Amino acid sequence: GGGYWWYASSQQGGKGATTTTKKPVKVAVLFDVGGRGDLSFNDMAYLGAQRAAKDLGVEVKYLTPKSTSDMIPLLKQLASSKQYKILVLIGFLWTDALNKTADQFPDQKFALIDSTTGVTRPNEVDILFREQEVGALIGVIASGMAYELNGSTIGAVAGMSIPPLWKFHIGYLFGAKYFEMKTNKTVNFLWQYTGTFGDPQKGYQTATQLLQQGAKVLYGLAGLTHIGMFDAVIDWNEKGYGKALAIGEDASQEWYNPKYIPVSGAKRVDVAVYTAIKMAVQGPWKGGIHTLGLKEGGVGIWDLDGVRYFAQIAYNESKTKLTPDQIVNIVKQQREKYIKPYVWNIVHELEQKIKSGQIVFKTPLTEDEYNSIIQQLQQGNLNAALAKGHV
Amino acid sequence: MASNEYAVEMRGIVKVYPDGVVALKGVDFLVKRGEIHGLLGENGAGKTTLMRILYGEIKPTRGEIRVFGRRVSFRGPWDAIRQGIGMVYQHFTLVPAFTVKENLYLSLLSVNPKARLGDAVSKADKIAEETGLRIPYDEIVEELPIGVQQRVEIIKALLRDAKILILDEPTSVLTPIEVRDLFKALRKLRDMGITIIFITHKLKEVKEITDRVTVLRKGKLVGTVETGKVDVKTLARMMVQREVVFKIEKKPAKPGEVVLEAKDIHVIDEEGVERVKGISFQLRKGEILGVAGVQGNGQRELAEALAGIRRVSKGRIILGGKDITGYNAYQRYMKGLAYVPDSRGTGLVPDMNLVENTALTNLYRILGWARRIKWDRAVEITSRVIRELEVVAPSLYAPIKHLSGGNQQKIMVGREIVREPDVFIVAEPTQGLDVAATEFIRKTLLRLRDNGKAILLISTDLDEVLQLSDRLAVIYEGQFLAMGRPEEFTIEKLGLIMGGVRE
Amino acid sequence: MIGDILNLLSNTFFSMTPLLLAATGEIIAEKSGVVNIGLEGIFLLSAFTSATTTWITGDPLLGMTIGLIIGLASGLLHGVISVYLRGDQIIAGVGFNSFAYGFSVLMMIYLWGSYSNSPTVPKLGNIILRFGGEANLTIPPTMILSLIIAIAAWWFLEKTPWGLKLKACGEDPRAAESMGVNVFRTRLYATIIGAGLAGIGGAFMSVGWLGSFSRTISAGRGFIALADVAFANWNPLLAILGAFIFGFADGSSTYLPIMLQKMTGHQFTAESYLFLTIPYLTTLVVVVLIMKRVKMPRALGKPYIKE
Amino acid sequence: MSEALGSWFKGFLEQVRIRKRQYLLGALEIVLSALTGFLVAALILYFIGYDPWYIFEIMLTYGFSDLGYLGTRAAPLIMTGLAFSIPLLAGVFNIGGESQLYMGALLGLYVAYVTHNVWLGLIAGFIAGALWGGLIAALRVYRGINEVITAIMLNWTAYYTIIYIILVYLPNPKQSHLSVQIPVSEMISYGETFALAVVGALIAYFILYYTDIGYKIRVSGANPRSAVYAGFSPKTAIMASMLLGGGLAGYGGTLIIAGVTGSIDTTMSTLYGLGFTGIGVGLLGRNHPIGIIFSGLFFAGLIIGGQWVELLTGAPPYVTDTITGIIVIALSMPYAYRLLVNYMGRLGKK
Ligand SMILES: Nc1ncnc2c1ncn2[C@@H]1O[C@H](COP(=O)(O)OP(=O)(O)OP(=O)(O)O)[C@@H](O)[C@H]1O
Ligand SMILES: Nc1ncnc2c1ncn2[C@@H]1O[C@H](COP(=O)(O)OP(=O)(O)OP(=O)(O)O)[C@@H](O)[C@H]1O
Ligand SMILES: [Mg+2]
Ligand SMILES: [Mg+2]
Repeated sequence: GGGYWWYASSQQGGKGATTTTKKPVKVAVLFDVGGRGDLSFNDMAYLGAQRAAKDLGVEVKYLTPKSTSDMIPLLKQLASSKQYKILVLIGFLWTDALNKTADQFPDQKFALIDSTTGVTRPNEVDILFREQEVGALIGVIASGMAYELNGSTIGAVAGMSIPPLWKFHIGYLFGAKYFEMKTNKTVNFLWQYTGTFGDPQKGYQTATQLLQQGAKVLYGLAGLTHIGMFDAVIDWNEKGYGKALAIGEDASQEWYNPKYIPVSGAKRVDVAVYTAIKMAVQGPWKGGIHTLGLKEGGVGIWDLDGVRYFAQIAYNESKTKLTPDQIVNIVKQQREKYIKPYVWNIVHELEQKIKSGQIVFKTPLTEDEYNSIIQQLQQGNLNAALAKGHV
Repeated sequence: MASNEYAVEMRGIVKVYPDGVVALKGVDFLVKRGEIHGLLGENGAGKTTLMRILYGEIKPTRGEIRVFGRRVSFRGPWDAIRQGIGMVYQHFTLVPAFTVKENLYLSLLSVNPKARLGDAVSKADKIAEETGLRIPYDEIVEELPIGVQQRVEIIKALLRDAKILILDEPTSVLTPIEVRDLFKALRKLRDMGITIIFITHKLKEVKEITDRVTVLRKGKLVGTVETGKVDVKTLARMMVQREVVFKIEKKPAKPGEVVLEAKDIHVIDEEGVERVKGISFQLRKGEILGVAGVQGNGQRELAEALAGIRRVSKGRIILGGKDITGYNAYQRYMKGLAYVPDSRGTGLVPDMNLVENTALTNLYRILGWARRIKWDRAVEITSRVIRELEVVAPSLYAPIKHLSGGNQQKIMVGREIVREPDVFIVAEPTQGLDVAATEFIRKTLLRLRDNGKAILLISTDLDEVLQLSDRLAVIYEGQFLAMGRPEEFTIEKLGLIMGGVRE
Repeated sequence: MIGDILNLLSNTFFSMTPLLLAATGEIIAEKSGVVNIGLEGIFLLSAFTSATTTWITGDPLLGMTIGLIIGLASGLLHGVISVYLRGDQIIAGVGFNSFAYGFSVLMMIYLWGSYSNSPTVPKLGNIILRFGGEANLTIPPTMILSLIIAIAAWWFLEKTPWGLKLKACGEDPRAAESMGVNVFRTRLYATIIGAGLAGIGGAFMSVGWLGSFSRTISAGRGFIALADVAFANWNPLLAILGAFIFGFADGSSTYLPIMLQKMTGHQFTAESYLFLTIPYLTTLVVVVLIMKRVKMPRALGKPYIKE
Repeated sequence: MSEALGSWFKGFLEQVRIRKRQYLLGALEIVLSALTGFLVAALILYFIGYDPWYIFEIMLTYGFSDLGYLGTRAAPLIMTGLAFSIPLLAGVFNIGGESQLYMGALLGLYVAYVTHNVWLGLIAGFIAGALWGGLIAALRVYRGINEVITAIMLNWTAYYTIIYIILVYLPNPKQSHLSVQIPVSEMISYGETFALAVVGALIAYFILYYTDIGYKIRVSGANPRSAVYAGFSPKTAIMASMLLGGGLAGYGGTLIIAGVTGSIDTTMSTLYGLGFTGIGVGLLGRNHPIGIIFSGLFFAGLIIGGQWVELLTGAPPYVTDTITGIIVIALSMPYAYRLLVNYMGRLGKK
């Protein structure tokens, strides 16, 4: 399971809160274009910031830019206002803007989440994730579940072709092939870009197409779009067209329908945001580029506490009528039912390899590189996805 | 009882248009039951406005209206219609894209919601019987000649058993034959007890058809008189407050060399119908060649072909010894040709102001460096038009649609005249003009001719062609049936030839 | 294979329904001379309200009814602005779209504190035809309703006196008025009804299709519906064709790459964007091939000014 | 040239003098409608629990304080506004400004990138936009296809195709989500960006109201029959208007690249939506280039200020969309306010 980090930090945070009594420090979280409500990194960032506010007693301000052309002017205005201890920038769209402004404001701290300028500056931390690692674990689990549903095809409904998704793709495919290798059970793999993170109906359509082609497990990597994928999977079962399961990503999304969404991958943007703020207000601050993977708990598979945590939120927003306990129980049963021990074994073994640094995934810099990795993986050459070590 | 002797009583009517134009300044207008009542007045006098008020289309700013003694205030024409009022507009109000049948049905519905398409036709047939106004049913309205469109208009109004029928300048687009038929019909209607209000600028017609006349001037009532008791001159004086000469003295023509020559031209229209079937003629400096004919016999297409608006399918056009068949209209205008179309809907841009509308055909004269428009030049030209033709307009920059029909016509003709063109093609130049303006334009045409300009005059107004032209051609189904000096024709003879009868 | 086709058809039926409803409504409005480009906004508001109603009452049918009512209300607003207040119909529409987008999400935040989507709510049932194996056809009843409405609309416009009156208002309001048609009222009603249909379409998106509202649920479909109106040359029957063609091509744009991927094992990355252009290019090509001169109402978009 | 401009300027002042009353009324209408808009918006905000006045204060102060920012933000909007309005004057409903801007941005970027010359880029951008717009016009003129379909379909086609092109042919090796980038040294300043937009608008104004082609465009739109009568072809006018409009949109697209971002990102968030906003900008500017400059600034201000509302009050960004929407609706019906004014007037008399 995933986020050790978060429990650790929240305990510390408790202390932090008690210590801060003077006038609160201000920090600003600047979302990606589109802002909150993407059920993905913006929403996660918000969680992290909220927790920072609670634990570290900082005052958090939020801002959603209308487009990339607003980013540079906004950064300049905010930085020169000297009001904010740190400016936390969510998403790769900020990369260029930050790169062009960071040096002009040496005593303004910046954090760039989910991307990097590639430059190490004393006043800038970049925190990004090794999505391949969670993708890989999910790949194994999905394959295992597919066989429990007596099928052999897994699929994914992806949003737009952007760097983070390239990494998910590589990981997910790697996982499937790894499963093949370990079990000699063939796994068919279907990956579909919908070209949007905001069109649930397209997600629904794409999902039914994938299911029609025999996919048993669908991995949602398209924010709002994959809400439609969830609905499609649910309908598919309810209509009795066949058995299928869905997997969420970023936040724990089991609560949306625990029966058919037994598991989701974690991408702890919240942790990244939290850490960045913490470093800024409590220190020790150190500029530079950090990547979070399984080892740091930056990505992973949501454990039941995580599930409960998000179920609670959903319950409070009365988005589900099920209580967190009910949800957790259903998830527990479903996981036992569909993720057999032999699958867990493979998962843990792979997890170990990754955490110990025995294997390290490649991160493609261009579409070309990404394509070639995918193609070789598809041909069964797992090592093509690895920068270090081999399997 | 007294008030019931009147079909219409309008008292103290004042109308101020939103843009502040005061069109009517307290007009009293009384129409007896079963009479044909003429309504006279210069362009812009307020006739149409008064009628639009009676028809409920626009609301009076002040004043009271009684119909058959009953006080009324209409929310819209549909109210007026229920009171038995029908109106035939100066600019027709048929839905152009619908068939005649559909248009009739539509208007029938307003009085009888349960009516069916069939009823409209049968009822229309009956009316056609009684009045002798024959119309096709399945044609698309906009493809019909104006004359026919007008018959449809009248029948449309009668369908709703109008007891009061308003006709706004019905004859301005008709030929004598058509006018005669129309008058026959109107008399029949009067005998059927229908009250008719008849707007025109043609005093002859007033004398011929009306029982009483009301004259408006600049939005005020001049008076109402028994038609029998006054002569044409008096009416004219009431209208314009000055003497009007009706016979314009005309010097003998001194034709010069040929400036415009048409060699066997043929024109095929959008529907692929051949509208002009081989017309040839020569037009000399200092002469007026008149073309008489019933609307829709190809005169529009002929004119447009000469002006370069339509391609000729066969034949050549020579202007000043130069073959201009390939030129477009703009180039021909620059070569000194001018054309006044028979329809304001074509000649004017309703939403543009007077200056911009004047620029339309004067464009090449006001272009400066880098094809830049010198608006100050345009303003000069416009002011000249306004001055020389005494156009009544709120301002140079008022949208032209806010001018009365006649004043619009003046702009359309005037902007060509000031260009001093060598060859002047004019269609219905005095359409909808009051006597004064008519007199003026006819004089101007003669003046141009005396200055050695060549003029092709296309008109359905036989008096006009007979009076002005030095040579006269009669067009029928796209061909010149006859060509000769006006003295050789009588109105009757013309009428026959225009109907396609060769002698 | 047959299963694929049926599935493709099922997808088509879903995606064409809101398009057809909105397009039919828009045709009615535009035939009377009022253009309403606020369809996107109506979709959003109706989708939201119907989802909310269903969430509260648990009755999707009631939800859809409310969606309809909201549509009608939006129509009333647009009608009053463009008919009586002589507003610029396009600006009003543009504004309405922005308003609806902001407002529906604000309400969602207000109700559920959620920026993304509403809770899942019960959905309307579907007609399901099973042909054994994975060969199933799903037909949403609303789609059938939309067909009926389109045909009815055609009959109304072409075969009834009211239709004639309505079209007259769009062709030549002055003539219409002189023939005793109350242009203002006719246009107002046409606009209201038209918007109402769009409202049903929006409601269908949330309670007929997805079973939840999300802030981007309409995703530009309002504008596709507008295109369908022109495609149909203002004829509701052709609008059916247009909606179907687009819906089918839209489905194909995901079906083809998945199919190819399954057969060849080649996974599409950037190329998938090229597949995504299929519905738009198809529509364009079809139009270029079949379209003859359009006959749009002559007074379209022009306020009727008497004086 | 100077002679031309000189007398043009004289003419301009002349117009202003003559139409003073008209312009004043127009201004009054705009003010009144803006007020109404803010009022209605205020009510709604109040009812869902926000402090309207504070929010408006922020929108206005922050929206219109940083002029450089305001100017660059307005620049593309002014261009897409013109891209909608100019064809409208010729009777064409161009909602393709969106993709005309995309195309301009793409080609402009490419040319500026290879030639290291922004000015060539701007020209290229104009041409690309013009051609893309011309395509719509051509289909309308020669095949009689309604421009609305063409525009909407081309918009999406362009959207996806451009992402593809950037990913495959113009990828940025340093930042994987970006296209290649024009070097910062080559880029133009915010001031220049806005200035270039204004120049564009002024040229459009000059063409429309002081050249024969502009006059022909306006006549053809107002009454095609008259255009034919006067001997200029409405088809040519339509083509011209779309070439000009599309070109300006493309030019606007390049302005963003050259002045602000230097590149396009693979989610298109750099360019998306500017064309649609342009419709509102054009119409609010009463389809008049000068008016459009101001409505462009107005919209830009609302957008900028809106972002600060969230930062300072914690209200969701959707508050701004709502307000903007209401204000735009309120601005759509000047006549309503004329009624109001007249009514007041009459009350005054009594
Ligand atoms: N819609 C309008 N708005 C403003 N002023 C108008 C409008 N219609 C007419 N007018 C003005 O009202 C006056 C009367 O116009 P009206 O059309 O009634 O004259 P008329 O007697 O019918 O002239 P004609 O014989 O040329 O038809 C004219 O000065 C005209 O400019
Ligand atoms: N001689 C004709 N033959 C065929 N059609 C004609 C003829 N005259 C007019 N029409 C058609 O009838 C319709 C109305 O006639 P006309 O053009 O005179 O009215 P209009 O364009 O509104 O001009 P105006 O404003 O002067 O009435 C026009 O669409 C025209 O095409
Ligand atoms: Mg009149
Ligand atoms: Mg007249």
